[in-house]
Amino acid sequence: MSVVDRLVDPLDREETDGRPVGLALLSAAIAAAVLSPLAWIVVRVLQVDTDYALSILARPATVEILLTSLGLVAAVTGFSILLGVPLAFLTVRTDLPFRRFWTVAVALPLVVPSYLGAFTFIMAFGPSGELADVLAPLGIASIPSIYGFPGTALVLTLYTYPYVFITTRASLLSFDQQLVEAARTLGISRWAAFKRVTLPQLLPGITSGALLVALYALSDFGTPALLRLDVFTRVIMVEFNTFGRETAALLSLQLLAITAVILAIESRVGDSTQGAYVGASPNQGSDTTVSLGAWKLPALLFCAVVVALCLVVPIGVLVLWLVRSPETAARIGTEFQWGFALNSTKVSLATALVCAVAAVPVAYFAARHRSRLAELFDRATYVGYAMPGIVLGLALVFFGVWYQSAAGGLSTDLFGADYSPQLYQALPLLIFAYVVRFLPQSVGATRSSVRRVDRSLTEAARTLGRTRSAAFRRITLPLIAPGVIGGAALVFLTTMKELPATLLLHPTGFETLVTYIWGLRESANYGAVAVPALALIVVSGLSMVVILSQED
Amino acid sequence: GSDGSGGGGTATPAPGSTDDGTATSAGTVPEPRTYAADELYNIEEWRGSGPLIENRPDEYTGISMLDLPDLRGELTVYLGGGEGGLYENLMWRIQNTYRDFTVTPRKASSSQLANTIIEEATAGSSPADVFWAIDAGSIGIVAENDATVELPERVVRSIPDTFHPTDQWVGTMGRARSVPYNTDEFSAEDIPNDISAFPDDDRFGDAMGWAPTYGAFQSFVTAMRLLEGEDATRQWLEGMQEQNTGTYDNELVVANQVASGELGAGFGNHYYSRLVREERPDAPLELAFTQGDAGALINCSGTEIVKGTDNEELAADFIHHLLSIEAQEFLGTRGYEYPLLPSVPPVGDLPRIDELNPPDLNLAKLSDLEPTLRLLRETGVL
Amino acid sequence: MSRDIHRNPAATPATSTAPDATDGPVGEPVLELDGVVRSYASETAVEELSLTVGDGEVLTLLGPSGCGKTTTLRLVGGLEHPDAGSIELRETPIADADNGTVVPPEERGIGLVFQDFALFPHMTAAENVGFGLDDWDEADRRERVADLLELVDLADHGEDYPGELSGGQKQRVALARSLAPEPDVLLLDEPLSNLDVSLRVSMREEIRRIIDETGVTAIWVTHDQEEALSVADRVGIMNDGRLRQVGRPERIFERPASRFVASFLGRTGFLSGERQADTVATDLGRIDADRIADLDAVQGETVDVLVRPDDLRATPTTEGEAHGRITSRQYQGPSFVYRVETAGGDTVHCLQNHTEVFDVGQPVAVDLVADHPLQWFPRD
Amino acid sequence: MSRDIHRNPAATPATSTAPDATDGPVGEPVLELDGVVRSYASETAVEELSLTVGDGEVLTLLGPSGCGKTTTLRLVGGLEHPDAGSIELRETPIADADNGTVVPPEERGIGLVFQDFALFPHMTAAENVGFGLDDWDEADRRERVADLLELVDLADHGEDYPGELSGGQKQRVALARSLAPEPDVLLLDEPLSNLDVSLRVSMREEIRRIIDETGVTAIWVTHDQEEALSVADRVGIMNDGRLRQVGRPERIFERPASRFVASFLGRTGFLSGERQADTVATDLGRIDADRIADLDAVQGETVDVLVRPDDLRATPTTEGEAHGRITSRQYQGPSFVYRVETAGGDTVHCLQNHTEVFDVGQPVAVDLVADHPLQWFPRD
Ligand SMILES: Nc1ncnc2c1ncn2[C@@H]1O[C@H](COP(=O)(O)OP(=O)(O)OP(=O)(O)O)[C@@H](O)[C@H]1O
Ligand SMILES: Nc1ncnc2c1ncn2[C@@H]1O[C@H](COP(=O)(O)OP(=O)(O)OP(=O)(O)O)[C@@H](O)[C@H]1O
Ligand SMILES: [Mg+2]
Ligand SMILES: [Mg+2]
Repeated sequence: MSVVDRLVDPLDREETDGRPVGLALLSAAIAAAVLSPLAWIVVRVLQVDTDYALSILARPATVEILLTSLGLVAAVTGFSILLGVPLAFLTVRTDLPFRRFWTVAVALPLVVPSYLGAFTFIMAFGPSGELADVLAPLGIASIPSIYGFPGTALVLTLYTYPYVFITTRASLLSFDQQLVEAARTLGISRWAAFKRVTLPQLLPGITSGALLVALYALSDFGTPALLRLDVFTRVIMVEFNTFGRETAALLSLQLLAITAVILAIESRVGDSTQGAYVGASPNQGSDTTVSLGAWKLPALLFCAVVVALCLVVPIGVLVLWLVRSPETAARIGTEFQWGFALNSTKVSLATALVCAVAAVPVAYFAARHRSRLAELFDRATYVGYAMPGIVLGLALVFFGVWYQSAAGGLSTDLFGADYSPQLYQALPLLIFAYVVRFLPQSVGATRSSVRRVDRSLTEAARTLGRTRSAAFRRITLPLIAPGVIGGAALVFLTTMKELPATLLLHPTGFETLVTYIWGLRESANYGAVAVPALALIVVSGLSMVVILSQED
Repeated sequence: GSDGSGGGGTATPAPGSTDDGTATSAGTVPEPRTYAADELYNIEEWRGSGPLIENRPDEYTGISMLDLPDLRGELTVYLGGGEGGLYENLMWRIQNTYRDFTVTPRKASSSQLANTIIEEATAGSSPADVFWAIDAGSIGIVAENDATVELPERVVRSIPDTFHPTDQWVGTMGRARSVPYNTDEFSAEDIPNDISAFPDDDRFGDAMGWAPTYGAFQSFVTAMRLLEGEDATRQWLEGMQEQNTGTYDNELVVANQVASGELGAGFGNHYYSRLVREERPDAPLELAFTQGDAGALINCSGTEIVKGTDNEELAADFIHHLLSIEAQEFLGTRGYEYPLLPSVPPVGDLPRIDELNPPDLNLAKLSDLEPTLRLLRETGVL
Repeated sequence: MSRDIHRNPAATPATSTAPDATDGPVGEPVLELDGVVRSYASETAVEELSLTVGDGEVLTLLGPSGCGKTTTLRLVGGLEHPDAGSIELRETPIADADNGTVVPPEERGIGLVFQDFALFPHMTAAENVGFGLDDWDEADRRERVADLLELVDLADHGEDYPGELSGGQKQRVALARSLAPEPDVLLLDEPLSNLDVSLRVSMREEIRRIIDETGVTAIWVTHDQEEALSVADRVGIMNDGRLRQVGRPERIFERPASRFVASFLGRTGFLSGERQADTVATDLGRIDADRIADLDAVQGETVDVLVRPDDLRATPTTEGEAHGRITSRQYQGPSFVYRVETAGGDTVHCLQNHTEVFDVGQPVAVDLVADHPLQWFPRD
Repeated sequence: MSRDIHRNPAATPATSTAPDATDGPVGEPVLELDGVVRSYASETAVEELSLTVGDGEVLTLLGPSGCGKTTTLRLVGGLEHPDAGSIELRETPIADADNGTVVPPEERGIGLVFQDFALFPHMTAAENVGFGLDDWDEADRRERVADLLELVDLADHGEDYPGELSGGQKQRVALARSLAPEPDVLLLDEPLSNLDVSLRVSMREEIRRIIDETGVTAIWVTHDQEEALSVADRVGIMNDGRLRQVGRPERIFERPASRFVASFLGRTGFLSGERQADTVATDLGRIDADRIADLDAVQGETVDVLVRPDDLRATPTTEGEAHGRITSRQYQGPSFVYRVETAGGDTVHCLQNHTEVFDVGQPVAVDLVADHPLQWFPRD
């Protein structure tokens, strides 16, 4: 009996009513673990004076910020769908020239941290930015301001739509093309067939990507801060900067309430029982690619514009900095070392691994045993994703220190010395923070791939003498592996980019690419920023290739 | 004791390497005195280079790193901000000076680290030995939350009282509020001496920029509130808004915008303009200072010893190093901040710190941010 | 194993459903279903089903589409759990709704050929077939897989993935896969439905041979009457989730317990007749009571007499002498089947040699040529 | 394009595959495939296939599993594109490998019943059926859907999702769905394979009726010989991606062009015989040359004479007088089929009445009772 067997067997043992108690308990434990930092928020909120709390929540500015935040979430999500779905369709189902190239290229913006994107956008398109410099001699005095709502929505969209792109792509790839064939032999045009057959099947994929986008837009701090839009995270940040930890906690709670609403909406739209179906024979050898015909050129142009905006702009600006920058190493604390990239990669890999392992039971339970409970656990994992990194970070600071002194004290009482393992400002806690934040990306990808495995396949395996766990290992696991790995790679990417929690929880002296970039932030030495930023993009880009190579 | 008095020579061995085995104790720290530049410890290396560094003094009063006790042991420093690595760079240099000294900096924004230290203190104790941050507010709030220990008098003795208003912390470098202006738009005389003149002057309509989310700006408003009262501050803020003052994220952007003519003038810390000048030497950018009001506030970066440290002595000595002539020269010549050691002048054509006319204000009070923020929000600036 | 299928062709009353000497399992009981019920939200798929299958026996299960055949197999295989009732395998309960006993599928030693194949899409045909042979050593496994692919005539397609196989090829892989580990009990859900006649005939003979050689017990769902009758030791007829009749093939065919069972095995016609003295009066004339099996209907009662196409022969005649007229003709190769509607409105079918070509509308006389007692049912 | 297929009905030797009087389409040609080829990476599924289907005609396509039937339908439906050759619908090219013409499936007006159903999983049965009725108005559509569900006997299951339907129910939904929009040309890929006999018979009659009423042209893949012969205007036999013979059912059955075609329609036996003067000498005795169709074999040549079960009748006899002995027996309800191995090693089948029960091993004399000329093939 292998380790997996031993793990899975007792977990998936079904009671007669068909509900696997072990699996449910494990899912519950994982959900509880990722929700645990919420306790800190509650404790802090309880310290807030009630009148003051009410006055904060009710003040007109709060309402306005709420509306702005929701508007931003709606706009970014909507535009991401408008970008992501057609791009996914173009790269999967049509004869777009250089499809492989475009697939990678349009997914790559995900590797650019949105704050970096925003920053380079300001540099390029802001007043007196590079573009303005180019246009000024042409007599174009002003370009629309990059600041404010439109700019924020644009930048966030450009750097989050790949979530929708990737999840939609996965659904499209596993979608049984025979259904479209059936529709078309019934005289339904290609477009109508797309609307009536493909789209409903893709909906779960699209919404799971859209959910990630929505929650990202809600919880992102860097972009709205740089582009000067007052949203929740920015207000929370201000509270933190002014030592209003309790107020910040209160606002965070409000943010999480919005998250809950978004989650509820998503489960209504995206989780219909009929969705996420995949036929026995996805992509049966036949050639069902859509010929673009006269649309080939506009389609190419579309892809090119997106890629130009998302990739060429930031990379161009970074390279420009690199070549232009004077040698002013004196202002840099530490020289750039490739060890930083290695550190980033190590923690990100570890996080990806943990997420992949933790996501499987939650996703499997949610996909196979459709019940309120399963759905609750599944959704619970999303809460951490919308928790601002700084709130989460401080919560874990508190728990980490508290554990350290409690365990240390106990150990000293018992053994006369502190033998408790280092947790605070050690990698496990940092990785845990990442898992809390990014688990849903893994859960989502895994869940939809589990759903795509026809139940009768595991049944067949079992009638051939395989235990539940062996069937899981031999049939389910290989079939969901692309989803699991794809999800893990997403986690890897976002972990590479994560800043606030990293700053709070990294082991002292453990420098990563983002902490290093952050350290340079004020130096105005953009050339120095360019190296780690490009390193970040390259390393993450490689993992994007991993994600996409899972597809075939 | 490091008595490597052969300073100035390029081959001067580091103080730690001439270890004579007699551990330095607080009692043996010599009094501050006046050093000739070449008595100091490799001053040319500490000093920056370039045209701005031409007229450095020949002698300094204070205490040289050579006369400070050797540092031995390990120190964790929470570094808030850090001027793009400059503070960190200084710590590396100090570490490299001694054989058995390791400093481990932990960098984040100053408020974030202040929050962290407070949380850590609440939950048990902090791993930090020293907190060094770029704004007095964050330093002050940690002290107020009873998370620091008193600094020895010998360490802080050369720093003017303004920059160590309590025993709990000491300032390291000064940063003056200023008005960067575009010389194509304004001449030096055009810029008022009085901060309260800006809202009433039509010339500043649609021409000014500020960065209200930036800590230094908020400190400036806090100062105004403390000096002029809440109502006057509110009026001033509202007046500036009526002037259609542009909002930016940080003051480097403001300075850049001024330099490129996007803005006529702005509010910002003085060194941002210097940084812009460094990048764009020909930019039509100059600095003006108001007199005796909040607009002329000199805030400071500061440092303190975190309560619960096992290395209190070492921490104090380390802080003492930050206040040495060499360190002050290092930070001053490379980051354009104001050295707080009065004998170390600021770089280039900046007015000396005692030529500025800052308001009379206890900097520790700058941590009273709450009412400022309320005000900023109520007026819609934030 | 020898099957003597002609034991006792006589005595049972036609309408009885009681079990009977010839209806029981052939060997020792191996599998026993007792009062098994399985309901879905919208309907009950299997209702109070009791069934015993003997050792080494092949039971074919017939029934209209949607009657619960697949569900029955899934219950036996352990893929569904009964809502009521129990299932025993070799006297050990493997599922019991009363005390919650559930033996998981992999411990039942039961093989199942899925109606929709359920091939593993990420494995080649050969890997699919070898899937159940985990504990075999490599060489044996390879040999076994090769043998089975040979058996199902797919030696050339071992390296193909399911997506590259035709419908019938997939079905054969599914069949080979379930045969490979030599299960004790084999459940076959329409295992040959996608195959052409000659392959179907040869495959069923092969399967039957394997079953006989290895002493496997099998339940074989089929909708092919010829398959059901020719391959089975016993035949079970299901309808609406219930087992209507189970018994030896010839018994089911010749002495169906109900009109439903009768009409289910091949084309049937019913002649309505009235019992008169020693005869039954029908549209085709009087039939002697002794040509009708166990006729105990009383004088004047209306009965329906079962007549199959081969019991009747039509001859063209004049309008006046005709019993009815031809309403349709169907070519079947060696023969035609004509549908004749009698004057009284009964519909019967006549099997004619392919040389006897009549037109639709032709008045015909119909003769009863049956050489066996005819089955009858009370009119309901 | 008109092909005069009625030229010269006489002279063709039995082994010829040339078209012949009775092999052409019944009506005006509607669909023409010309030299169509479709290859997959590993093999050629359809090879040089030419075929003409006439207006309102039903062509059934038979062939062994994997011979390319499904691929042919997919080519006609526009779901695959030919690698060579062309397809014309009503004289308009809809696919032509030479000039790249491709009319998309939705513009061809061709309905297709998929072998594995391809139901839309997110729609109920009723929604599936109504899917192609987009441009109908709501009331008409509802009525049409209700009618079709009624037709396929699923009126109760309209609200069920495919996941809740049994195999046969799914197949019927697929059938109803393709019938709903009344396509011009209907392609049916084993549309009844999962249905029980009685449903299959009634469904095929229904479909045939609809086809006749609406004048639809249909290609109907089936592996059921009875279905193929009874429902078809013409039958096509495929093998290995090629069309081997196409013609009227009775012609295919009685005058198969090759041993393959013959062996594909029902159980066949071949008697090897030697041409001698006016007879052919076989293991069953001499057969008069005039009982054999178009026998132009020369003296001494060895021929194989096709005999079907109903052409032969076995009688138990003594070892000495026997032609062979029974090697297997198969019950088929009204009859038994016995396999007889002759002394010379030929295998033939005899169809006997179910009352004639012989044991395996019984020596039998076999009489030729055929009332039609026997087909022969040169020995190869
Ligand atoms: N998952 C399900 N949910 C609801 N109803 C179901 C489900 N599975 C089967 N049924 C219903 O149960 C009945 C029996 O189904 P089952 O699959 O056992 O039929 P079957 O005898 O195998 O039919 P077929 O010959 O068509 O395959 C059918 O009416 C079907 O609609
Ligand atoms: N996508 C594919 N890739 C490779 N080979 C294929 C593919 N689809 C079909 N084939 C092969 O082409 C041949 C013809 O397949 P097709 O599905 O047309 O057969 P068929 O006549 O419909 O058989 P069946 O009666 O079993 O359904 C088969 O040998 C099959 O293995
Ligand atoms: Mg079934
Ligand atoms: Mg097929």
